Amino acid sequence: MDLKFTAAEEAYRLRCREWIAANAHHAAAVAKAADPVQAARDWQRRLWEAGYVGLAWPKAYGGQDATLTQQVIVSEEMARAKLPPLINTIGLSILGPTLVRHGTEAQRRRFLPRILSGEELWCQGFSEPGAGSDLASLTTRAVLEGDDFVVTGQKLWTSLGPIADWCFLLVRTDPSAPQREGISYLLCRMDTPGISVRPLRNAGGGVHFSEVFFDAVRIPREQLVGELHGGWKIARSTLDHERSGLSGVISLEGSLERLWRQAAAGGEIADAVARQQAAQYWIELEGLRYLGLRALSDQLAGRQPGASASVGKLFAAKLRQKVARAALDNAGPYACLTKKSPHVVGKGRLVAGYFDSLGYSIGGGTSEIMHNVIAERVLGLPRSTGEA
Amino acid sequence: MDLKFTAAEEAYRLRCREWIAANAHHAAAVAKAADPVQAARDWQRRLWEAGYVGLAWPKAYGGQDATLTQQVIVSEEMARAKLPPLINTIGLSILGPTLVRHGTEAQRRRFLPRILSGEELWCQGFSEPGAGSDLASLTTRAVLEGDDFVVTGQKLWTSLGPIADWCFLLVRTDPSAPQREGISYLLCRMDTPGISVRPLRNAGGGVHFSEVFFDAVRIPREQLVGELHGGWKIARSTLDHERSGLSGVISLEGSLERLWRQAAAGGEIADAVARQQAAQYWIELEGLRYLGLRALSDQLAGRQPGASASVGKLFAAKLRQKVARAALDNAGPYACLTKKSPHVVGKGRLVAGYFDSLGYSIGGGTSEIMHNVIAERVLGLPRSTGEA
Amino acid sequence: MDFELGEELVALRDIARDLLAQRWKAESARRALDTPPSRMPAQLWAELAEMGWFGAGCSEAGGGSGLGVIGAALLAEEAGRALLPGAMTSTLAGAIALDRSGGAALKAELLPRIIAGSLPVTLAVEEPNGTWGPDAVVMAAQAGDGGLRLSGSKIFVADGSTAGLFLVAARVGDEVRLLPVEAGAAGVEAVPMQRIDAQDIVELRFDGVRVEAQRMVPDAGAAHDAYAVWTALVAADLLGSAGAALAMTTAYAKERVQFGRAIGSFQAVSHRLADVQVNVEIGRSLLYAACLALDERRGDAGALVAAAKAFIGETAVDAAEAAVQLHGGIGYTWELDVHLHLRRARANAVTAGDAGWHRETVARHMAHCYA
Amino acid sequence: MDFELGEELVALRDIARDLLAQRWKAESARRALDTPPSRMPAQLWAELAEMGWFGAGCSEAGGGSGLGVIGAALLAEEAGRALLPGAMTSTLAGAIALDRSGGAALKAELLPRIIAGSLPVTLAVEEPNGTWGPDAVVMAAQAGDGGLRLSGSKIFVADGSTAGLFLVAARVGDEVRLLPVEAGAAGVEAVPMQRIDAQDIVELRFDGVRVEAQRMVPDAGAAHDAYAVWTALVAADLLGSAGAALAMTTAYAKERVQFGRAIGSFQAVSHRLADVQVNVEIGRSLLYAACLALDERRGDAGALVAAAKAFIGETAVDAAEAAVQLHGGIGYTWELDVHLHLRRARANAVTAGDAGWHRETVARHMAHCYA
Repeated sequence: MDLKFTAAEEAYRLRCREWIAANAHHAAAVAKAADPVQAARDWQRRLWEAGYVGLAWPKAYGGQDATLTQQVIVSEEMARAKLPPLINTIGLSILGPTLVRHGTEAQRRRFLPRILSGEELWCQGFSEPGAGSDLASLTTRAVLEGDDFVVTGQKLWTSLGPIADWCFLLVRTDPSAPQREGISYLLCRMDTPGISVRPLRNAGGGVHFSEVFFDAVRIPREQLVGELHGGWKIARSTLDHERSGLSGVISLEGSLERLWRQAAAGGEIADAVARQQAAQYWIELEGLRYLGLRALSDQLAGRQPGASASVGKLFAAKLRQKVARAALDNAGPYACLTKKSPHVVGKGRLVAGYFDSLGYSIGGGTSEIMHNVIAERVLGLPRSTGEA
Repeated sequence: MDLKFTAAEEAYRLRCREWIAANAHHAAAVAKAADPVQAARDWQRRLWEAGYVGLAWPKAYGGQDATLTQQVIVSEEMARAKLPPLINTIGLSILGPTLVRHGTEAQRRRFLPRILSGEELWCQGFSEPGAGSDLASLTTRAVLEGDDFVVTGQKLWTSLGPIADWCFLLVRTDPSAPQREGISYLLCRMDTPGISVRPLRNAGGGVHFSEVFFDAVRIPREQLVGELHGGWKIARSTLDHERSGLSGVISLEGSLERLWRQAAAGGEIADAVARQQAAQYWIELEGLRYLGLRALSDQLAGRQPGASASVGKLFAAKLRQKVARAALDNAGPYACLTKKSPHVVGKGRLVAGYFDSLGYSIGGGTSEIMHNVIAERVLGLPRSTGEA
Repeated sequence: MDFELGEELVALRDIARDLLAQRWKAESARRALDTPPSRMPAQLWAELAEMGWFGAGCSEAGGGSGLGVIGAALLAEEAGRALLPGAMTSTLAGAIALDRSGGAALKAELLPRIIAGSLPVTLAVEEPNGTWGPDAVVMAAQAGDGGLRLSGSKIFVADGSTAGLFLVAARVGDEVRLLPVEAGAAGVEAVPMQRIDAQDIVELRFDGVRVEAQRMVPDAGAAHDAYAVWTALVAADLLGSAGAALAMTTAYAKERVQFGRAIGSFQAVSHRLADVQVNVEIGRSLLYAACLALDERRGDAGALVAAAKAFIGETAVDAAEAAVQLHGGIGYTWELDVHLHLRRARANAVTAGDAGWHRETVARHMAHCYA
Repeated sequence: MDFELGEELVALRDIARDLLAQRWKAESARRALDTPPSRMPAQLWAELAEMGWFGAGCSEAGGGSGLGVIGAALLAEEAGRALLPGAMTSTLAGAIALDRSGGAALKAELLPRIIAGSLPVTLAVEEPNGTWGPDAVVMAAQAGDGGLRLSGSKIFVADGSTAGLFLVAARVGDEVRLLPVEAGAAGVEAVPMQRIDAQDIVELRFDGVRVEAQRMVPDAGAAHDAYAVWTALVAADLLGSAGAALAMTTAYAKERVQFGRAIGSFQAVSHRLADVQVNVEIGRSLLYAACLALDERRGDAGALVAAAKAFIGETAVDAAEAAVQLHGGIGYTWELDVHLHLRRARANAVTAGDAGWHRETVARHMAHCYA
């Protein structure tokens, strides 16, 4: 174990901090832009050009080949500066690492740099109305006709659906094979004829997810990732990537600090119940942070984060909900007003954050599934779902 | 709904209170007796002779045919006076109601009065080493030979084993039938040849349960309760009886009051965390009390308490554990000393109560099974155990 | 002694459940989120009046059905289950307050109109001071020209733009008393507060509003008593919401198949629902106990009301959160009713006191009992 | 930067786990409950000294292995897993205290004997005042005849009848300092405190015990630093206990069949165990972070130690309670090891500060960070 930063690392941190300071006005402009999508793309490109996107990715594909320490430094500095999040997060966190491992060289060169720069925004087409937790039961069909897959079916819970340029999706290519052995992993332009997107209004009243319908959509065969019928294993490693990482810690830090400031008067929280509660959340957040750092250390050492990432996903979702609930509870009835109300506290962010938090134990694998994964893959207990 | 006490009922309460006052020295003597079992039997007999045991039971069998209100009055007065518990509680709460419903007239006349008076102490032989939560998988065999059942097998978790006069037990009489259709319900003298009792030391270091071994024990056929092979349904109604009732509320009341006094200085608990916690337990205890009163009202109206009793059993076990934990936590390191330690607080009762509390979510049907029962019988969800 | 509902109460509850299920769809509650506030259609209001519901909690002498607070609570529970606009519950609370504490003149003047449905009524107690209840009231009625004058602000007034009459808690001398103020009275202004469940919650601003001294509710304990009754009815509304969330999730768990089995056969689902069921039954027991104690005017009524509100508020939020989780993504969509119950439960859980505040009441009761 | 254990530390942990599993059976811990206190056999103690474990946390300059607090914590974790008597952990804490804060003379005098196993050592900090830690110390060292005199009582002194040397926290002027006192010194008396896990916990009574002024541990922060290190080691012991409880319950859940299936296939069992696993991993992350912060003498070390102790204490109790519940009746018997872990977890969770006390430390740190 070694926690020291070298002089070179400290210098790297300083350069990063200076860049952020010099570009703070660009970051601030994102929230106020007339075209927020374009502004977010511009911001991601600016960050990438400065060398602060895709730190872990190979230089050959637009990355930085940075050290793990540099990654940690950048994420710390970004968190400290409260920079806006990257818009192409699904491409960055899920598809990118998947293509690095399972893509062809041509696919890597074609797609990876444009993910990093934000030139091509990605959405994910995994879940279906009948295939949520039981993802392997998906029924969207793809039939090979000549050099094209012809895809028909419906995907659900797609983020960025209306604005994405591309979609990576799971399709059933062999209906006669066992469930997990007949699935393939495809990449698809969102402007391909036959695709239609229907935004879904969520419980909070906003729109985040979409349904995506595929009606005889033709996808060239070279947009298959990995082996034909071999998509399930690739998706599974993708899910593990999605669940790991420290990004959750950063946004949670902001929520916890707001919770503290909301409850504290004169620097201290006088109410013992709220004080003990806030301290417990800090403890849990630190636990999550160092769990993430341990997972990163594993990755650096060439060990797959694997099922241990589920631990972080499960714990982070619960903590996020606890912090969001506490913020709501502490504000009493004032928190239960809409953002239009003259009496609302926190401009309606408390309720929005609470609704949002409830999604974290559903999306990307429900907490029930995470429990199954930990029980089965970490503890070696027999399967509870009975699936193979 | 009607909550008023009539003048006659108030008079009944007054008589009860006067009797308790006049007999307080007998009650106090139980704890100090040289032969505690005999003293407890004497105390139960004294209470019974005064008309305060078996209030709900028919007069023909030694009961009182009392009204529900009278039962409530007596239990309230006993709780208020902190009288010692009745020793024959298993006979009173489980076997008695079972015989009233399923016994022959001869069995009722033979056994019920002696249960009430404490003349015959009963223990229960249901669980086995391989049949705990899955009680129906029990393997203790009973073969009819002439007019006797010949019983061989092993029972576990038997309370009062070494001192009981009689045992009611479940045995497999038809090994070829489906699990639940080959079980019979027998009554057996504990001094029958072939029975041996081995006390089990529990986690707290004390002895409460025993193993009971049956080696070709002959039990006369007239000691069968209900139909041959029809024991499962009887036992199931017995379990419902065991789970219902208000007796738990009374002992919890004492624990909660001690928790309050332990934490309170000058009448109030200054620490907000402990105060809110104690208040929450009071709320839950009141909920449990009125749940019990609703169940009693159902019984009075001729409705079976049924699965709703599981609600009380589950909730009470959890509450008991929370109160025991809080008492331990509030006393800090002093609570984690043995009763022999010069520094111990509460004479070691806090740890004993804590260990004891952990058993409440195991004995008489684990909390996991209670959850199943509520999910399946109350909510109508499909079985999770897969059993028929 | 009987702790279960008698036949008359069971009949009332069943009729209410059926009628509301027919006359008020969750769709209306959803639509109200885009066009707040959620208000009762005049025809439905008239129908409820026709059924005599607004007098359910009033004595027969007062022109009601004599079913007591427990009768009113059963109606409030069904209102919560059906996601009905709150005005019926507020009117029930107001009617009971006058029936229990009003003098003969006030009753004769107001109760017939309230029970007939022509005068919706509500309580105005809370003020912008970060807490709840009559004890926190600061607004003082100033004596002058033969009457009392009210100035200041009442917030979180339920159904404030529907009510024709406000029962306003204000300090008169050393006591907090209840004063009737007509909605149209000079100097009264109602400003919408925009609650997340689109219920009709307003801030009431009083600018020298005049109240005849002799119209003050005569019983000096009226404000506290009315607040306790209203708290019990809000708890009942929460219990109904919890029951509805549990029922819809249970139904979904029976029908949704994943991994080849109904998800309700997985203990992660079934045990979570069983826990909600346990809390609903414990909460129901507390609610009945609180209502009976109020009807009997027992000394422990305040503690039992606090217990019921604290417990049921947390139960209803938990039931709605369980509904979101166990429906998975679909429970998170606008089209499903899950979020309607989550909104109502969250908002009502902090109406008429949150759980922590009520636990403080319980703690004071314990200190008194164990003294 | 690396947050996982290096090869040397992994090797130390694996060797410790194997060796303790062979040399110390849970049966011995059970037997000690009837004949307290639980003490290390001399042969095992000698073997541990031979392995160099008592110097694991000391610098190489101090004659140790230079593995730091994290190295000592790994040994303490294995001690907890194996239900080993506490003396090794106390000695590790004492050795580290002297290595980090002792002057050259004191180190030269004491460290070789401690590391060689001939001088078991322990901290004596707590006093009968209902709280924990050096800040609560009242016992004052009185100056006189060229030395310092100690009178009063230290309670919950770990391994007090085994230790040959006590590092006693006492007020010297305005500061709380650490003073070495030999077990045989005149005026020292050790009275067993009889803990529920039979560990060797004593009350130490001091009656005018003399300490040479120049033997005082020179570093003014030594008492606080030593207490933080000891707290981390107690947390490590708890983590080991939690891991053992989880492992034995997982094994049982795989093998115990009810309803025709291993009970570990029921989510009521498997998800409960998954929750324990999650907490163990989070707790482990906190423990490593705390130890590294101590080794680096970072400013947030105190907060991280508090975080680790609070979280792991609650995790260990929960893991043991889950073990009791999921073993069913059998887990409730004397013969099974479940209660041994429950006893140790319960007792150590309130040793060196309980969770609430440590959360207050965290809250002060938050106030500082957010100022």
